[in-house]
Amino acid sequence: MAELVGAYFTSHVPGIGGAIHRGDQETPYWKPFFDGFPPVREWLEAMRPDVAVVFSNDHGLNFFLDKMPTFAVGAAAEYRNADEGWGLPLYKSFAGHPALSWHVIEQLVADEFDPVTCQAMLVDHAISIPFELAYPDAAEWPVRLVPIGINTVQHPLPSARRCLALGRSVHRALASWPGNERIVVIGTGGLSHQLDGERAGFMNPDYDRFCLDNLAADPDALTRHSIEEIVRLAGTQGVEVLNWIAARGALGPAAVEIHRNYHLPISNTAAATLVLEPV
Amino acid sequence: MAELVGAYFTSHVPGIGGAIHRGDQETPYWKPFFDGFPPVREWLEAMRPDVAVVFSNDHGLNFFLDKMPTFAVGAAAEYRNADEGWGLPLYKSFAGHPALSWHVIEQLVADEFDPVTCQAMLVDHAISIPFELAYPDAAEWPVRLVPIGINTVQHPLPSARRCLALGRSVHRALASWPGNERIVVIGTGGLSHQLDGERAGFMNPDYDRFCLDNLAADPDALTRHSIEEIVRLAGTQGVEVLNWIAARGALGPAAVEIHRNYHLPISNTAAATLVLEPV
Amino acid sequence: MPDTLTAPPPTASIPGTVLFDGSAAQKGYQLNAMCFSFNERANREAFAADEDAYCARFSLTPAQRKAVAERDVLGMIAAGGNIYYLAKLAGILGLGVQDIGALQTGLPVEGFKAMLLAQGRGQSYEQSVAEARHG
Amino acid sequence: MPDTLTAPPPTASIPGTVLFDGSAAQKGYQLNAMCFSFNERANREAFAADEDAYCARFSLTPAQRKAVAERDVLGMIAAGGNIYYLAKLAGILGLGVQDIGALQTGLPVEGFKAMLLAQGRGQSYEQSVAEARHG
Ligand SMILES: [Fe+3]
Ligand SMILES: [Fe+3]
Repeated sequence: MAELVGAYFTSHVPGIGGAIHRGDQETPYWKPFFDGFPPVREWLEAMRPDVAVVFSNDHGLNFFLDKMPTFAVGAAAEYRNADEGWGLPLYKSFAGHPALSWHVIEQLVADEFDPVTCQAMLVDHAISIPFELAYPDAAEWPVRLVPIGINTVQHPLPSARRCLALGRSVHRALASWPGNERIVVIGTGGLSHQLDGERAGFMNPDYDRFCLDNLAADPDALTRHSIEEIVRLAGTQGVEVLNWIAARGALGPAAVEIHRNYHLPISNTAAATLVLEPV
Repeated sequence: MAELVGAYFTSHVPGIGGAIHRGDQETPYWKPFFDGFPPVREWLEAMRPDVAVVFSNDHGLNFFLDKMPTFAVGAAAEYRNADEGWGLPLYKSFAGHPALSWHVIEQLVADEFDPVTCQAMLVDHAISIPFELAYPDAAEWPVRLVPIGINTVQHPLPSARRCLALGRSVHRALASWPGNERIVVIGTGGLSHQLDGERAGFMNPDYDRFCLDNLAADPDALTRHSIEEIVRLAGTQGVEVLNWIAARGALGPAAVEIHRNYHLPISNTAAATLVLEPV
Repeated sequence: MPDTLTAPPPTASIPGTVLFDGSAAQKGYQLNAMCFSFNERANREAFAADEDAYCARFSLTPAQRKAVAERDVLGMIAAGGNIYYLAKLAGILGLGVQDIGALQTGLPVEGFKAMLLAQGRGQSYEQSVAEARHG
Repeated sequence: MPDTLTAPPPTASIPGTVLFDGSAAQKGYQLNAMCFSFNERANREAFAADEDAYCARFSLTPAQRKAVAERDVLGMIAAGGNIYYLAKLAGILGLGVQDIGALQTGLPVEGFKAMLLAQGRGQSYEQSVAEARHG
């Protein structure tokens, strides 16, 4: 029987990759953020997951507006990072887990979700950076990947309620998976930030705290806000919290907080890191 | 206020295009099929729709297995046909109706559907042939197009129940559309046929009659069969009846049959033509 | 409800039928990718000009390459081919849906067509196949 | 629940914020398509070599072309630009997210950064912006 060891959540600001590249982890600006990760690493070392089911959003690398999915599930044998437009060094590739991906897809469709199934998929910094943070010394990633993309780019976005339900359907798939893998669920992005418009630079620690305080014990609380309300409260890119909400759903009914870090600003973003375990 | 004038359903076998091209309509093989269309044309002439919401499935022109949608909604200003691999003459292009497309997309996402939104989309014979049949003398199509694609290619397919619900959500969108268009709903494909496997050539008039007899008055009857059961009853490509089921949902709660034709074989397919009106 | 509507449990397999599911989609990716490429004329011509080279370009598996070389439609399906994509290859090979039907059922093309027409006269599929097969 | 969680009715617009919805997606298609193309280095170089020609290749609207020419980020957004795609253009122009923030808020870059840091010290967004704007 597969074991769901827990869930790890983190912001995925591209600048984090630059800070890692430059070795800025101990500088005053970055230290409060990077100090959130030794506990994550110790937890992962103890839990030794070998599969990661990752909820994130594409940043204009894999999908364009010609064909924009609401939910996209990867079912590839390999996922490569690629140039996102900035010519930066590429992140390491991921091995996939197609059999588990298809098992998740079967469950989602049975539960009346309408995913796009992706036998070929690129992954961007939203997936790579959480792994760079979690496994800083890895020559290759110690987990195989099942990536699940959520549209946070083009409205209408799926509601928080829909994303939580998506995650819960994924949980049913993981709970019925006959393999003996150790599975970690990951949600990336957020928390509050806004890059575009005259309100650029907006952050909202009150809303972020509301999310962090409720995610483990009462994730349904996060579904009381409509997408428009989340944009107002969290910023235009703060809607990436949808990835967290879906990942929380995938963790299962009851969860307890193991570790939390929260610091702002990192770049234009209120950055949070969280580890939950199922109970 | 927009008016939903009714729904038109037809098979879309590629060979129909060849028969039209050759002028075979009156030959003994094709006549029983083409004889089903004068009543459709008269009905359309009386109803004068100027928008068509068309449910069909892609045949490997617009989508590949790298990124395969469950439901795809076109939101383009224009839809071109393209070479489907056989080098045949191209069918006429369609003007789109992006505003109505986005209105439909908003409703679908509000109703917890997870569409892929396509601001660029090619259309194949599954859309073109029903128009060639309905408007044989048109220099250009007299309607603007809102195309909705349903995955009938790669399992898991959405259930019949899910497709009917999709159509009903589209109906809600059409009912709330503030424009003054006259809208026809179209479902294409089927009925029973199987192109692949040792059972190639399988047709099932009993199941087709069951569908045709229930579509107007009790479309929920068609949702009692699982996808696997539909494949068994209707053949591997007979699952294209999902397009009919969704279109029936889009027509609204109550409907009455205006016209029906049924003939087999057309190529390997049991071909059906149906017109329903809302009541 | 007529007998033909009584469906057995969904776990039972359907005779003579392969569902193109995730497992098939995974197995057949290269073959279907090659067939998808045939939407472009230049690719069809490249295939026709050098079939071996074109199949190699798409990294067909040995089973896929063999099935294509032998025009073995059931073999292509067993190797993960999907009929919506294979139909494009069939076009290049000059095969229509009834030729493909004949190849898969083992009937001569005229026999396959007669089997379809027999269903049109109200005979069951099973009966029509049996007649086409044994006269 | 703190005050900042009391959201007004969803029909109310959000100050300083444009939702990238279907209407924007339609309006901005060409501009975003150009930005999407910048995932490839050769395209970035082509833009840098001849900005006019590259914008023409993507049929930018006059409003889009003007906003790009003037490095007017708010203008790009008003013309349908989406920040996830615009970020790639910003990279070519040597602008980071804080430069873009400064351009959009009308603050000097150092002021924009100070505004972010002030929020980090527990000041509200509104207060931090007001301070950055008026000293
Ligand atoms: Fe992000
Ligand atoms: Fe078809």
